[in-house]
Amino acid sequence: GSEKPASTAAATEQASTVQETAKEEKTPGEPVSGGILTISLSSSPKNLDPVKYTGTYESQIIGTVCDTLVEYNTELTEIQPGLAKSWKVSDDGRAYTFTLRDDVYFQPGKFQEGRKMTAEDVKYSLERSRKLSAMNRLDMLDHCEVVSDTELVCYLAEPNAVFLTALTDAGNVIVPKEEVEGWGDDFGTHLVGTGPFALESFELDQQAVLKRNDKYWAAKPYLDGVTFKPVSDGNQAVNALRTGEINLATSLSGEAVKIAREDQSVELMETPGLHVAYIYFNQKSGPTADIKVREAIIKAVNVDELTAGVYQYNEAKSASLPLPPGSWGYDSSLESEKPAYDPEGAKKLLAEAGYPDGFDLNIYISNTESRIKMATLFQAYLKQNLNINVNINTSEWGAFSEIAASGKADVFAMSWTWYPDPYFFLNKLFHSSSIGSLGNGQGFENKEVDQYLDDALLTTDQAKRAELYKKALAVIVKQYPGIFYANENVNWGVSSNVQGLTQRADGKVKICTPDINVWLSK
Amino acid sequence: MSENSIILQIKNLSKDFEVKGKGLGGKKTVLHALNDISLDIREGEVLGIIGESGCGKSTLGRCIVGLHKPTGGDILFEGKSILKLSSRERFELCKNIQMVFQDPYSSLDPRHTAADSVSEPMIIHKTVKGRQELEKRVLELFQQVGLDIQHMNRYPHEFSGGQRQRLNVARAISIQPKVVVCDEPVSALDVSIQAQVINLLKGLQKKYHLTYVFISHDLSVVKYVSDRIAIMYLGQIVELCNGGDIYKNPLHPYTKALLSAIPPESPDENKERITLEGEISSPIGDREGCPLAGRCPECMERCKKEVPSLLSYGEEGHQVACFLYESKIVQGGN
Amino acid sequence: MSEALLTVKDLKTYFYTSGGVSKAVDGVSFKINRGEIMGIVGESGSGKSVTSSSIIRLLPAGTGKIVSGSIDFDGTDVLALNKKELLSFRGKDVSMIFQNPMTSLSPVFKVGHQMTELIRTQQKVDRQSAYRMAEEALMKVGITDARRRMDSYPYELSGGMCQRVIIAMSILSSPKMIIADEPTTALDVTIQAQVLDLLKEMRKTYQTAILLITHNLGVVWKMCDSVMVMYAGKTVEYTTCRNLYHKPLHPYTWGLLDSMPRLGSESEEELSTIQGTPPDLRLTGTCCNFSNRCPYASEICKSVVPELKELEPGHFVACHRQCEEGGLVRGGVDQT
Amino acid sequence: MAKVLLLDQQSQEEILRKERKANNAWNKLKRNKTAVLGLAAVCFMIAIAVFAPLITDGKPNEIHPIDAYLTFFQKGHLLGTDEFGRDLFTRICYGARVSLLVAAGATIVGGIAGVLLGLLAGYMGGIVDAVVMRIMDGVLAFPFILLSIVLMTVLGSGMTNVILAIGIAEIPRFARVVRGQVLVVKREEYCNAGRVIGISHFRMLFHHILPNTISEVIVYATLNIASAIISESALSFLGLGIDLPTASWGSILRAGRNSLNTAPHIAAVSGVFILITVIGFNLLGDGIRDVLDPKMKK
Amino acid sequence: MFKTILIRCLQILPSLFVVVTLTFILTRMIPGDPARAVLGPQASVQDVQKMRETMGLDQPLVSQYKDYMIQIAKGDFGVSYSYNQPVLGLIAKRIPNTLLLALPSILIALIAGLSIGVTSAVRQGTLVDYLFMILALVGVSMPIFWLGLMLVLVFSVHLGWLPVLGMGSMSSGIGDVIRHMVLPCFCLATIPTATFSRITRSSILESIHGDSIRALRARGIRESVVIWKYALKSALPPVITVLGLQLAGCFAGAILTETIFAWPGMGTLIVGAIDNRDYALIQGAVLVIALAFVIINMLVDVVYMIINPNVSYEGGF
Ligand SMILES: Nc1ncnc2c1ncn2[C@@H]1O[C@H](COP(=O)(O)OP(=O)(O)OP(=O)(O)O)[C@@H](O)[C@H]1O
Ligand SMILES: Nc1ncnc2c1ncn2[C@@H]1O[C@H](COP(=O)(O)OP(=O)(O)OP(=O)(O)O)[C@@H](O)[C@H]1O
Ligand SMILES: [Mg+2]
Ligand SMILES: [Mg+2]
Repeated sequence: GSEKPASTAAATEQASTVQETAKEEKTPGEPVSGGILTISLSSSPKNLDPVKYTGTYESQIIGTVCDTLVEYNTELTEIQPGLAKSWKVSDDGRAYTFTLRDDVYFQPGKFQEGRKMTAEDVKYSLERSRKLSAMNRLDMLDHCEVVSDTELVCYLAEPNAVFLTALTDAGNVIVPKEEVEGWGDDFGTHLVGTGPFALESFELDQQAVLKRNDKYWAAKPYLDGVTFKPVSDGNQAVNALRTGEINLATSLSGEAVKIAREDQSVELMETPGLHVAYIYFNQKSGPTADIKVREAIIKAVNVDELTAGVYQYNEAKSASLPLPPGSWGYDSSLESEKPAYDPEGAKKLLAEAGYPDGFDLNIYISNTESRIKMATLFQAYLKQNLNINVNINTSEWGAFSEIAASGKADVFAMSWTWYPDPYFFLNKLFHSSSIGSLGNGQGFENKEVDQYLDDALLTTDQAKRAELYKKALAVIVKQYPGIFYANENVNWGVSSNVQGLTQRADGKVKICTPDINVWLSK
Repeated sequence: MSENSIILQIKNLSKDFEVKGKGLGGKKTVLHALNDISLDIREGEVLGIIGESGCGKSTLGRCIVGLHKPTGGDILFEGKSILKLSSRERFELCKNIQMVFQDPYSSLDPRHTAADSVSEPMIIHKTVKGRQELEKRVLELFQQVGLDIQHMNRYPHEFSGGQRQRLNVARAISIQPKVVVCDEPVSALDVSIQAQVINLLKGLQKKYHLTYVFISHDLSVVKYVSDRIAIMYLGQIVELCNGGDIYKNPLHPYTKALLSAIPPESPDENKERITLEGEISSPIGDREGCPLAGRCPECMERCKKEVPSLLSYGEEGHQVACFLYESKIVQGGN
Repeated sequence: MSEALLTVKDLKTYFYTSGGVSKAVDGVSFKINRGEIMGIVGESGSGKSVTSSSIIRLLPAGTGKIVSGSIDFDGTDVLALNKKELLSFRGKDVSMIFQNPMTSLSPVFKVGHQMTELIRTQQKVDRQSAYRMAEEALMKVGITDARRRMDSYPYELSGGMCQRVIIAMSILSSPKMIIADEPTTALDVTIQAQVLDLLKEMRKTYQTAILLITHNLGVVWKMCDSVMVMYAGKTVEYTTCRNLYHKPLHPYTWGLLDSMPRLGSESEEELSTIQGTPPDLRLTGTCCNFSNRCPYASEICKSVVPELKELEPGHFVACHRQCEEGGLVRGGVDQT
Repeated sequence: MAKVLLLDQQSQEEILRKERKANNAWNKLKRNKTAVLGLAAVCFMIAIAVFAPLITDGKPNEIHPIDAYLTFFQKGHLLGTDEFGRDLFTRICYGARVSLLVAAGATIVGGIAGVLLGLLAGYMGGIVDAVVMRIMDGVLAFPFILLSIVLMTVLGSGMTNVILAIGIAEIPRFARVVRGQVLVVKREEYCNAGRVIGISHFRMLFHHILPNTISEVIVYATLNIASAIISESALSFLGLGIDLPTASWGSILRAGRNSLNTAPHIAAVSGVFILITVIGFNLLGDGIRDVLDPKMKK
Repeated sequence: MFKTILIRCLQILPSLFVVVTLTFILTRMIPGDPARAVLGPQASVQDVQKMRETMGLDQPLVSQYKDYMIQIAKGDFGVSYSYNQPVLGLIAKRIPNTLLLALPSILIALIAGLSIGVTSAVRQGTLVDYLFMILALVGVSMPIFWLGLMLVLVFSVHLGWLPVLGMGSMSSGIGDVIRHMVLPCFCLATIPTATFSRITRSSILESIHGDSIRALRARGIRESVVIWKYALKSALPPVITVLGLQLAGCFAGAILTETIFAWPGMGTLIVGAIDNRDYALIQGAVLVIALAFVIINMLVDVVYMIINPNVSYEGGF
């Protein structure tokens, strides 16, 4: 999700795609076994059942306990094998044939003793997700067909370019049928998978304790175990890092970033995330339905300054487009299309639009810190440059999302993060079919854009798709749908004894993969 | 004492209270505060009521002025029942029956000045017109009860007990009632002040030809002010006689005991005490027989089962409720 | 009379309030012999209770202070006792009975518990025998079902019963003196008579002296050997009961006696009254305190404080006019 | 020195007058040292609220991002600045307006409704009493802060809504206090005296019962303002308070929380202001209680 | 006794009914769609619609209310949308955590408050009294969320003595949990301690000045017995009333403390449930808290009866 109610300003990151990643390799030493890595999560994991989980913080645990068929590589540039050694796509783009590894064993659980994983399990898991996932994480799948123990075919209802991307989601991990059915509703607290660590205990709101899976197919993890603890407040997470209560704090924001950066015993890891923070203008009603007003408002806001004011500790980059720069659909040539800061021009435009003396505007935001700061600054710019009185309406997420999705807000601000595939940004934010959902709560509707986006989904070739997305983007930008002001970083605080950790743009914590194996120095 | 017309007639009046038992959710029980009381009050007389604490004196007084709703029986004012009145008639009746309360300290609203308190009844009943007339009348009343203009704007806590009681009296007579119920008007006062208030009350009674129901537990006070005296015990009237008779010729064993318990009037006096053994029985719950049965030195078998009724005995107007005198009862009295 | 048990001389107890010094007790002298019952009468606020609490040095917390005077109890100077001695003085030598029986027992402990506690602070006995002693004491004051009563809370007892319990408690240590501060005011006439009888009996059996405070003259007539009349913090007259009744000397006493309606009196005549109100205790001390209400007041009354003089043997009075040549003869006090 | 004569009317009058003066609520309050201290604190806060435009530059919301997070006395900022470089002292002064207004408003809302309900329940008794008080009990069973949170969520942000939310949550408390008092007062003899005269229920309620319960109400209301200030701050602290960018002490505290390490003074200062004001109101309330309670007279 | 308690139990039913109804109304009045809250921001219009139907939110309110009442009457609190677990189980897991905070806090507060109160009362007007009472005043006036912040700042961040978050884990030993409890308990105990001190002081003072204590002194009972036995016991009723209120308050009032210290108790559960528009969970948790409130109040009454048998509880007749 892009912004969860209980999470702090740093929105949740889960993304994938080709992406320049700042890979921060630690001072190498001789890896040693042992130790427990304690990781803080921004919110309390509630349910670990892959088809029921809703937040990134849960996906971190699921992703450590379980594996997916395919994965994004560390740089998010391409999809690489996971449990599937290889795959083939049929010409019509509707059948995917996967060949599975045959050295994969489930972790032992109550209902099975650590048996081998087969194609049946994959079919079971994927079809379960297709059917039960409330989030519709695999709705393009039609059905699966087991060919042999190590081979199966997935059929899609129609060609869908993001199928593989969807498979990387923690919701589509492979789980053993016996355990799922044996535990029933309690599977959510007794997750079993094929990953490097097995869930030992899950104490709601307190911690999830994972211990090493010695039979892990990729490598033997150095760590004895991993513990996840919920810490909702970033500052507290950093404090806990400093006191040694935790080793790795995910999703730092605000002041916590600064402390992590300045504190000797803590290291700050930063990577530009797959994240866009934006202010949306209502396209259908109110003064902002007038494109001139929108342009004027954009011109009246000094985005660089705004971003610097909101993210006072450099925990984000100033942005211009509704797509993270790391996404392969990104087109830096369009950056210049965004109107530059020009208060005078803005005033003139507004006068042309018929509002020489300004007007009243309601901005809706959720009550998170970065949003409040942004709105305060936005309010000041508009008052100062355009004499527009901005009323800031803060409410907590539930009320905000209702208003934002309903299209009743003059202006609202939020952020969006998802997979690296542009589909998950552009289609969700600008396709007319998304009107009424939160993504397109502004009511953006453009036939041309719809066409490009539809075409891109049916095409399997990434280069062609990129082309289409860039065309769509060009049209979108000219409509001045909003101010896309920042890309937040993925910010982790790490205590200095953690070695071999790699940060990814999607914020996934990978502890043991064929390439990575985290260890703790003494 | 001239035979005057009956102004207030109490007929078989009884009053029960529901009381919660002690502690949490204690059982509800019935407290018989008044038991089948009949009494005639004549115009212009002072009827004294005396009895032990808790015997129902105040309850009777409060039933008369309408503060309690009787459970049974009737009260007639000038021949008309006052229990079944419309609220309008009830309001009108207030003009005729007033009350002076026992505790001078709590019966005045601490947030109203003396003048406010005294003028309130007149404002409510619109007996005077205009501010000026009201002020004149209030001053008049103040002077009548021995206060003057400087007291008018004071608050109750600035008065002494005796002065407060004067205010109470002034308030009660301000709308010229016919009947005033005085519920122990002097028992909270010091002896020296007590005399002043008693004098005041007597003076007013004479002056306006008022009818008093005068409640007290001090026999000498009651005797001093009253024309007739009713002696109550546990919700019942056990004896009713003319003022002088009670001392000269007490009949009921309780009356005798009461008289003997009263401290002597001089150090030389050596009273013989008639002791009533045992504690006063409780008015709570159902009771059989004469209320005094448990303590009476002359209790008979019969007393424990039947309730004696109040019947005339001997001289004019002397009534008693005791089986000892049943044979000597004058038939058809009263 | 026999030897004096308690001698109080010129006792002064003042309260230091924000509005000035309130001379609650301002020169009180009397003495009580063994086995004697002495009464103190006077209007409300005349300092009766303060006198009695001064004797056991238990003034209401706050601003009160015994300023001067002497209290001699059976040879000991009460004012010189230290804290520990005070405890045994209060418990064992003198015990006190207050006006309201219901509030002078702790409402939250059973009667028996309170009694045994008291016994065990006074004597070194074990719980059982203390309990037995308590039971006996209750029986002595005429409580028949003592055992059951011991097991009840004070609120379960009637007022008369409570007062009996308190009397029982006060005789537990066979004190030399009982101070009873309006012990029957809260009780009914019939119960009052019983309690008073009981007190009288106690005196007879234990030879206990009793200091009886009341404002009911009838009670005084019934109980007391001697009586002191207090007015505005001062002793105005102090003599035997009979003397006071037959030959009162102070005009205030006259007023007091005359304003009582009598059973025998004719209701046609007005009661005599004392006009006016008692003075503010912060203003007293410069003249005769009664001079503003006294129909016989002369110049001297309004400028000099009268001293307590023994006009006749055993008859003390504080009045200028009475001490004058000829004195006053009792007549009707001002009747208005 | 002329001797003071106890007999003469004048000196008696004199004393009475003196006493009346001394017992005058205001004079009694003045003599109560702690109450005076509380009153001083409260007055100080009210003063900075009222005179905010005079003692500050009058621009609590003007941002100067360059000057963010200054501490005490830096660049002429008495108490430093906040995350947008806004002068903290100015914001505290303007915040006082909001905090005090909300607290007073909520107390008035809760007070009026609660007093009326309490009067009604206590006076009418019986079924009315049962129904009203059961509902009040029900509301009371909600933890206070939770009820305010829910009400805020329902009503949305904004000053009026904060006043309403806190006020509504306070109704049952007022109702209870008043009802309890009414039950006592209505059985006072002077009410019976009124009944004997035949006065109407309305007059009884508003001429006799209400004036005699009002001192309890005033005491409770004063103490209640103290807790309402805390409630407002708590709500703002939880992000459910008044609209941005208006300052309230709670919202300043909330901002301070997010920069606890960088600029601890923001949280500290706003907290101290809340604390002092609350102490002030509590002291004042205690003082008023002492003054109005006849038992406590010295 | 048993019957008495039973009657009291029946008396709490109307209050609970009010609570349930009120919660139902209030939750439905909260803006925001539970379906959207569960599904997250990326949900499409159809997803939301589908979810609403699964949750039964498309039903008219009256029938929702009816269903809920029937459900509650059966003792079924429903299933939490956000946790996907039965509400009752969730609450059952949280209650011990809250109690772990609340009970020690109240206990400490009670002991400290009584001692301070009695000491102050006995030494009325002395320096000790003034000091204690100033402390108590500051205590009752303390915004605890601020206190919590300051405590964390000083003891955890600057001094590094105590951990800052969560409640630790029994698996790391009881000491770990206790270390985690220190700050929140301190926070939570502040107001009750101060309140107890004040109420004890004034109540003891009142009873010391009362007739029965004077009578005890007049009988020569030792001062310590007078104070610590008689005066204290007769001064207890108001303390117990406050104890009940504070305990009930603690149970839920831990909301702020729990939020600041990330303590997984009822407070954070409810706040989270409100954020997630988790109707069933809000209703369940509020009902449980309200139940605790009324039960505690009832216990207070019973304790009252034991301590002071002559107290009437009804406001009158
Ligand atoms: N409102 C009431 N509710 C219940 N019981 C009451 C009520 N008023 C009076 N009683 C009871 O009724 C009985 C008679 O009371 P009442 O006040 O009439 O006695 P009394 O003779 O006036 O006593 P006292 O001399 O003490 O004034 C008492 O037992 C009393 O407890
Ligand atoms: N704690 C106190 N502080 C100030 N003045 C007091 C205090 N206690 C008593 N007084 C004053 O002392 C005077 C004497 O009071 P005391 O109680 O002795 O009167 P009393 O004769 O016992 O009256 P009553 O008959 O009403 O009991 C009164 O005027 C009273 O105002
Ligand atoms: Mg009576
Ligand atoms: Mg006295």
